[in-house]
Amino acid sequence: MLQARGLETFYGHSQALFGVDLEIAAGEVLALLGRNGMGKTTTIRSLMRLTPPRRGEIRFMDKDISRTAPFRIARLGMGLVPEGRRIFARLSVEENLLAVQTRNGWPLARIYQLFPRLEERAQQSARTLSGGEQQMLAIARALATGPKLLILDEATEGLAPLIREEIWQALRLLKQEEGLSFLIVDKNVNDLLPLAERCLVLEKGQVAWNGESSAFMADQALQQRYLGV
Amino acid sequence: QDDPVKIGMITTLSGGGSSLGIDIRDGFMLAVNANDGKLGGKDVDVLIEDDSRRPDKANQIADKFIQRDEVDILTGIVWSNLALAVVPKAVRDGVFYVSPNAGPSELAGRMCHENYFNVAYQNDNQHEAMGEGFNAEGFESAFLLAPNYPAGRDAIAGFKRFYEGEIAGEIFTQLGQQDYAAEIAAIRASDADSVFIFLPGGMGIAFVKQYDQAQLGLPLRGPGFSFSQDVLPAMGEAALGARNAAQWSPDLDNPANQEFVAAFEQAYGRLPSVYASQAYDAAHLIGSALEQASPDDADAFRAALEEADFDSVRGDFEFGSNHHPIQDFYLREVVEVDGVYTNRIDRKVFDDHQDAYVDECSM
Amino acid sequence: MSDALLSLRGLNKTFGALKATDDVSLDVASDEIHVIIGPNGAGKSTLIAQVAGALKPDSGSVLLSDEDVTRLGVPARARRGLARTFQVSSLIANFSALANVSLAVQSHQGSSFRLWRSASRDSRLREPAQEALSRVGMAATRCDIPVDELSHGERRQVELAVALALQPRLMLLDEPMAGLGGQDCINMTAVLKRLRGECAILLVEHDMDAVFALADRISVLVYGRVIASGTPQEIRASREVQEAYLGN
Amino acid sequence: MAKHRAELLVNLVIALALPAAALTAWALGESFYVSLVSRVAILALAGVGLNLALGYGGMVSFGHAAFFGLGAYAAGIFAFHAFDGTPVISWPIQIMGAASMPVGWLAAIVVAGLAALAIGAISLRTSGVYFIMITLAFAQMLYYLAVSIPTYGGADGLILYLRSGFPGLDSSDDLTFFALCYALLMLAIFITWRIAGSRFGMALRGASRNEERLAAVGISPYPIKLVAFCISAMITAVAGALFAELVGFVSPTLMAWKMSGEILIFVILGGVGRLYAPIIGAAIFILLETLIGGITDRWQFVLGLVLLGVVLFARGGVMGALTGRARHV
Amino acid sequence: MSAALIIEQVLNGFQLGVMLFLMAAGLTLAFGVMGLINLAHGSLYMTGAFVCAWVANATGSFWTGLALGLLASAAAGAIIEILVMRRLYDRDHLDQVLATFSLILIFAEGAHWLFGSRPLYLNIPDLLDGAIALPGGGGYPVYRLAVIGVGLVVAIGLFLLITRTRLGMRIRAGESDREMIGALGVNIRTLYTLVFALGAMLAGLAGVLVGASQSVQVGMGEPVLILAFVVIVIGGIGSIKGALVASVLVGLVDTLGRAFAPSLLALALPVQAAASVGASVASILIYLLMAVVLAFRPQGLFPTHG
Ligand SMILES: Nc1ncnc2c1ncn2[C@@H]1O[C@H](COP(=O)(O)OP(=O)(O)OP(=O)(O)O)[C@@H](O)[C@H]1O
Ligand SMILES: Nc1ncnc2c1ncn2[C@@H]1O[C@H](COP(=O)(O)OP(=O)(O)OP(=O)(O)O)[C@@H](O)[C@H]1O
Ligand SMILES: [Mg+2]
Ligand SMILES: [Mg+2]
Repeated sequence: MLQARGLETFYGHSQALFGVDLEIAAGEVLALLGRNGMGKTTTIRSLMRLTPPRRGEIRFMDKDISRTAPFRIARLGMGLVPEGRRIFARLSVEENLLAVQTRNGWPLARIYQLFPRLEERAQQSARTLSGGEQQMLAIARALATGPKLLILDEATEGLAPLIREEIWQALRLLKQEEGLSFLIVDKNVNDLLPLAERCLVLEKGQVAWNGESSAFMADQALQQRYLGV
Repeated sequence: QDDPVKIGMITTLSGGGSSLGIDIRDGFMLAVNANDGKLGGKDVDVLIEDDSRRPDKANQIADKFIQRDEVDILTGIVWSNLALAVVPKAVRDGVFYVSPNAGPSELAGRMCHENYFNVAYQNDNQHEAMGEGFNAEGFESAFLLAPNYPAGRDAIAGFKRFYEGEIAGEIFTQLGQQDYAAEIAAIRASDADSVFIFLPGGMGIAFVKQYDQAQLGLPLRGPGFSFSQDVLPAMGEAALGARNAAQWSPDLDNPANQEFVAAFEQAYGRLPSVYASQAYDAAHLIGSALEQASPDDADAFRAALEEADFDSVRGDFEFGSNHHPIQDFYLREVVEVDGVYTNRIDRKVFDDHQDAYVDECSM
Repeated sequence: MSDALLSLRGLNKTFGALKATDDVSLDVASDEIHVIIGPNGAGKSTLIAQVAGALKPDSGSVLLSDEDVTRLGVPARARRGLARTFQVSSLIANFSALANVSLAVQSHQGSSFRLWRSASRDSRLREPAQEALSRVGMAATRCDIPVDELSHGERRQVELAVALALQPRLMLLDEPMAGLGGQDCINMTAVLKRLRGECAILLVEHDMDAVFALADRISVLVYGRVIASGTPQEIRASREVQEAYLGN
Repeated sequence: MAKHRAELLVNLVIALALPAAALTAWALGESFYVSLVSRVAILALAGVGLNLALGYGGMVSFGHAAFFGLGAYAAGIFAFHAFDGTPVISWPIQIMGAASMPVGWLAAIVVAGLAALAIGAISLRTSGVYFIMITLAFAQMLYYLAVSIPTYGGADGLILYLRSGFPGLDSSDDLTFFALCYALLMLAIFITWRIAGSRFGMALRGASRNEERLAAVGISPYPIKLVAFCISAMITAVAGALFAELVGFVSPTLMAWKMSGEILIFVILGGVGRLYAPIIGAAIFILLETLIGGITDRWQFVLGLVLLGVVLFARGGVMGALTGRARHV
Repeated sequence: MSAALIIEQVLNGFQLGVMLFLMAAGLTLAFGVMGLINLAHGSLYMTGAFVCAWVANATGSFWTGLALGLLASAAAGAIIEILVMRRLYDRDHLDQVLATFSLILIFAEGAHWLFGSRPLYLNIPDLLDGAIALPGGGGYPVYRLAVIGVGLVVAIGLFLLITRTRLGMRIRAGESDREMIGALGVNIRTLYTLVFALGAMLAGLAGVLVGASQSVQVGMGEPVLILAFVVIVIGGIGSIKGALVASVLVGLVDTLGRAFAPSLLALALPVQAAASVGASVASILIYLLMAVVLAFRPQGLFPTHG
């Protein structure tokens, strides 16, 4: 459902991506791996054209989106949980969800079922939520847009182990029951890899390894080399 | 052929209050253009620049005119505070200044100067005439309203100099104020039988409309520039019947004036204001002096100016020893003629009136 | 009198109906790493903010070496040796990593009202700053880049370096591992370990590997309350903690 | 590094352009242009003052005209009383007027410093847009007071009959006066440069970007900003004092909000947080005003378009465009 | 000083307050909600008044003038947003100050060009002419009561729009994080153009309503602009409720100050001096009010974000 070819992205004069290729099939989970600063977030920003790549082409849902505005890409079904949460601080929890909800997005009831904590805090200003609550809200907000491809950039950062486990559980469910596709960046490789079909490792803005996640999981040397674990 | 005489005009052509400056420019240029760019038979070169109603800017333009363009005569300033910023320095530099409007008391008295001539009036004059007008109309309890700045305080003082009745109330409003509900309520609550306002420009328009809306019914009076041709159309029927004092009126019956009013309407498609009449006179005054002398011969030129030998649209015109006019003042009334709001003379209140500061002037 | 460096006595803080801090009393000794864990929204950051002085408790007191600092503001507490990092990196944008750390150094030297002498060539600023950065493992080549161009992980390192440069007696660290992956995470743990003995650390963290590798003592906060406090072994064994926080 | 050098070169050109222009005009006998260049130098000085607060401290003051006006009034009032032979104040101590520029400058510095202390103490409790507006409000307050209190001329202002003297120099000579203005301008730039590069300057820039962080390392942002605000006001006040001497009068319009806007524009137009930018900003503004004003009554329209063009297409002001860097670091 | 006079003056203050609110409403929308400093708000206000006056004079109908005035100011707002403001959202306030300052110059000269330099005639519609008797004597202009009505309706409408509707949420979300709201599928560009045009239209409405009882002339927007800023800063930027409360507060303080300061001072000073000093004091009262409010509540009376 998503194909990107030869993405080259710059921040001002400095180049951050050097020709990244990437592909996600319907219902598939792709793990995007790499150490800090290797260009994972930049890849995601490029896909949504938040930082428009200078070169390269992107297709999503059988449409060329290389020139499309981010809001149209989102409406096509790309849902983003950004790094650093970026919830709408001035809005209440519920307003955060309502502001972006679409007709085929998740209804509030269902979101609250997934994150009861958010229901408790529904009227609270999002600015005053705890770190983990904000993270839940960021995921919930993306679900409210009714995505077909969910992009999670460090979505479990700062979550308590129990909650983190719940979220992985929820993602598994989403995958099985809804057939959603995922692009996931997460440092908890041990949770991520079993969920993912394939994984892509970035190094210095280039694809360093691309293949079955089971193969990556099995190969300690690979992990040591690209992730340092 | 001699070099043309250079006249620098500094006036307000942009922003608030620019209609006054534009009338001054148009009145002055009407006289110049009527004579094919000559005044008093000499070619004149009129340099015009906009002061945006800012004293420092006026000052800068004056410097430019004097130092770079070497003008002989300056004119054009509308506002007293700008005149005070420009005139003392300019006349000290040996340039002549002919004021088409602003006549602050300092320049008529303490700071009068041989090179400074005012063709309009001393600022207090219209208020003084209004004070006399109140006496003539038999008002006994007047309510006074003026903005809280020097000209406003001078207005009240000038009015009181001649008014003989009681003061029912006196309010200084904020300069530039637009909402007068509080003041109107205070007038209503007082036992005034008449109201005197000095509220120039937009302030006057706002006040007159709100006064009309409040339906107080007390007669409204003010100096001529509160009900001048530049604001009357904007006040509309709300100003009807308001009496005001001025040294000129469009219906003043003399040939020079009839010619002026007709020519102005013909040229610009609107009725002239009192400011236009003053600028027109200023141009003719300069012309009458140029006929006799060149500004290069400062003494001769000054003497020629002092003679004021020109056909004023006001009829009789002569300078007092402080170079301010001695002239008649009229009570005018706002009327509607053929759908146009304008002033008509009601009666004369002063004959050959002179300002109160002439004794302070050492000339 | 106690020999604790930091003591919290009966702290309370409510937001509307929510008790974010509920009668918390806690001691941190001058050489220990004390970790606070607890579910999201348990009030850990709120507690840290009260210790740092950014938030005033409704009641209770904060003692630093037996001095009551409850009424002091953030800067005053920082000058008394309390350094903190933020849960979301909060550095001075546009400043290089070095400049960010230098500010801490100059604050420590108490010289921020020097209006005349040039700071940029001042080795009394540069050297301690450089040292703090190298201690957290920041590559020397990256120290002069504006911090907004650094990656997430590097910014976390700078955060820590800033705190280090204050040569604090107590460091308050709110999730220093957040966003750090693999090697970086291991490095950070090592850096913190080396700090043991140099200053006390009050640490909030969700990364259990790091927590158990570092902690001398752990307190568990749930709904604003300390429900358990003890050695790592005790905490790991506690049923209550497992249910509320750790899972299986 | 290359860009750094570009900026140094631009700075040098700007610094030398003013005296070059003044000398050329003087040699050609165009004394008007000499005073025009003085005007540029004075307004640039006002901008340099603001730039310290704005460019380095992030304090967007929309009320610096208040300090400009206070400086002008301070100098003007001293000169006025010297002319009158009356004391400026007679209680608690008697201070006589003096028609001497250094005295006027000192008065301007003291008065503006005190005013800035009071205004800053309140305004700095707010931030962002609130700060912009509260500084504007304070300036308006002073403006209305100046308009309505009759003692020193009210709205008409105060006329200074003679330019105050400077020991050992003939200050009434246009070129000499320019030299004085220029010297003060350069001094102010030098002071700003030293302050910006000092530890205080580091803390100030830190405060402008992230107060929370600054507090967390133990530096209270408030006093840092307040001190910078006061110094900034004092520099602008000296410009005001010079302006009074240049034009020979003082009036409340010097405190009007448009004046604040213009000082702000000198800085933004030139490039925020760059030492020499206010000179470029003021020079361009004055040049446009004089040139276009001489050509058409519609000069405001053209000026508006030019300014708009600069904001939209030259980020970091003219200096940014010249040196290829959006903002000084 | 009779009780009736005091009541009337309080009513006057309230009415001035509502008028101020109309002026401030559009500003607080652009300002608080979109994070834009718009110094050219006064120019949009002027646009509404000028177009209305011109059309009303040409057609003889105030209401046609009103409609076209609103349309013109909204259109002007949309054009400004598309050509200028859109490029400035990501910049700091300084660039916005400079850009909108330039717009003031352009608009002022443009109005001169199109409409001439003399003030225009615009009077209240006959429907609203006349006065209603007040208890205790005296009359109160119907028009002023109508303005109060319109102001309150606008206040309620805006309040609901911003706090209750999805549109309002999106606008506020955009203020927090423009990029994210776009990345989540909201066409924030168009939305902002609409909001800016709405703010401009409110400015135009204020211009027409105020112009009809004050004066329609070049430069009419500038004093208003500063008052409107004072109001929204006191109220808390972006808060409609705050703007309304602050407007009324400012209106009351200003009116009552003007009405009673001189007579209060006259208790201590000679009448002449009291009139003059009283006027000086009255003219800075609202700025004092602002300083005091901000000294105690740096984010205004109703802060919208921390
Ligand atoms: N706004 C920016 N300006 C300049 N450079 C940037 C910017 N954002 C990121 N970079 C640089 O781009 C490179 C890739 O950064 P990116 O954020 O994509 O890394 P990442 O893989 O997501 O790392 P992390 O795991 O730390 O989030 C880094 O070298 C970083 O310094
Ligand atoms: N200013 C505030 N107003 C209202 N509620 C608040 C405020 N600040 C925090 N809270 C609430 O207090 C609770 C504790 O928040 P805190 O940030 O301390 O949690 P935390 O333990 O740090 O969680 P996390 O691990 O997710 O960061 C949360 O439920 C939060 O929503
Ligand atoms: Mg990343
Ligand atoms: Mg937390």
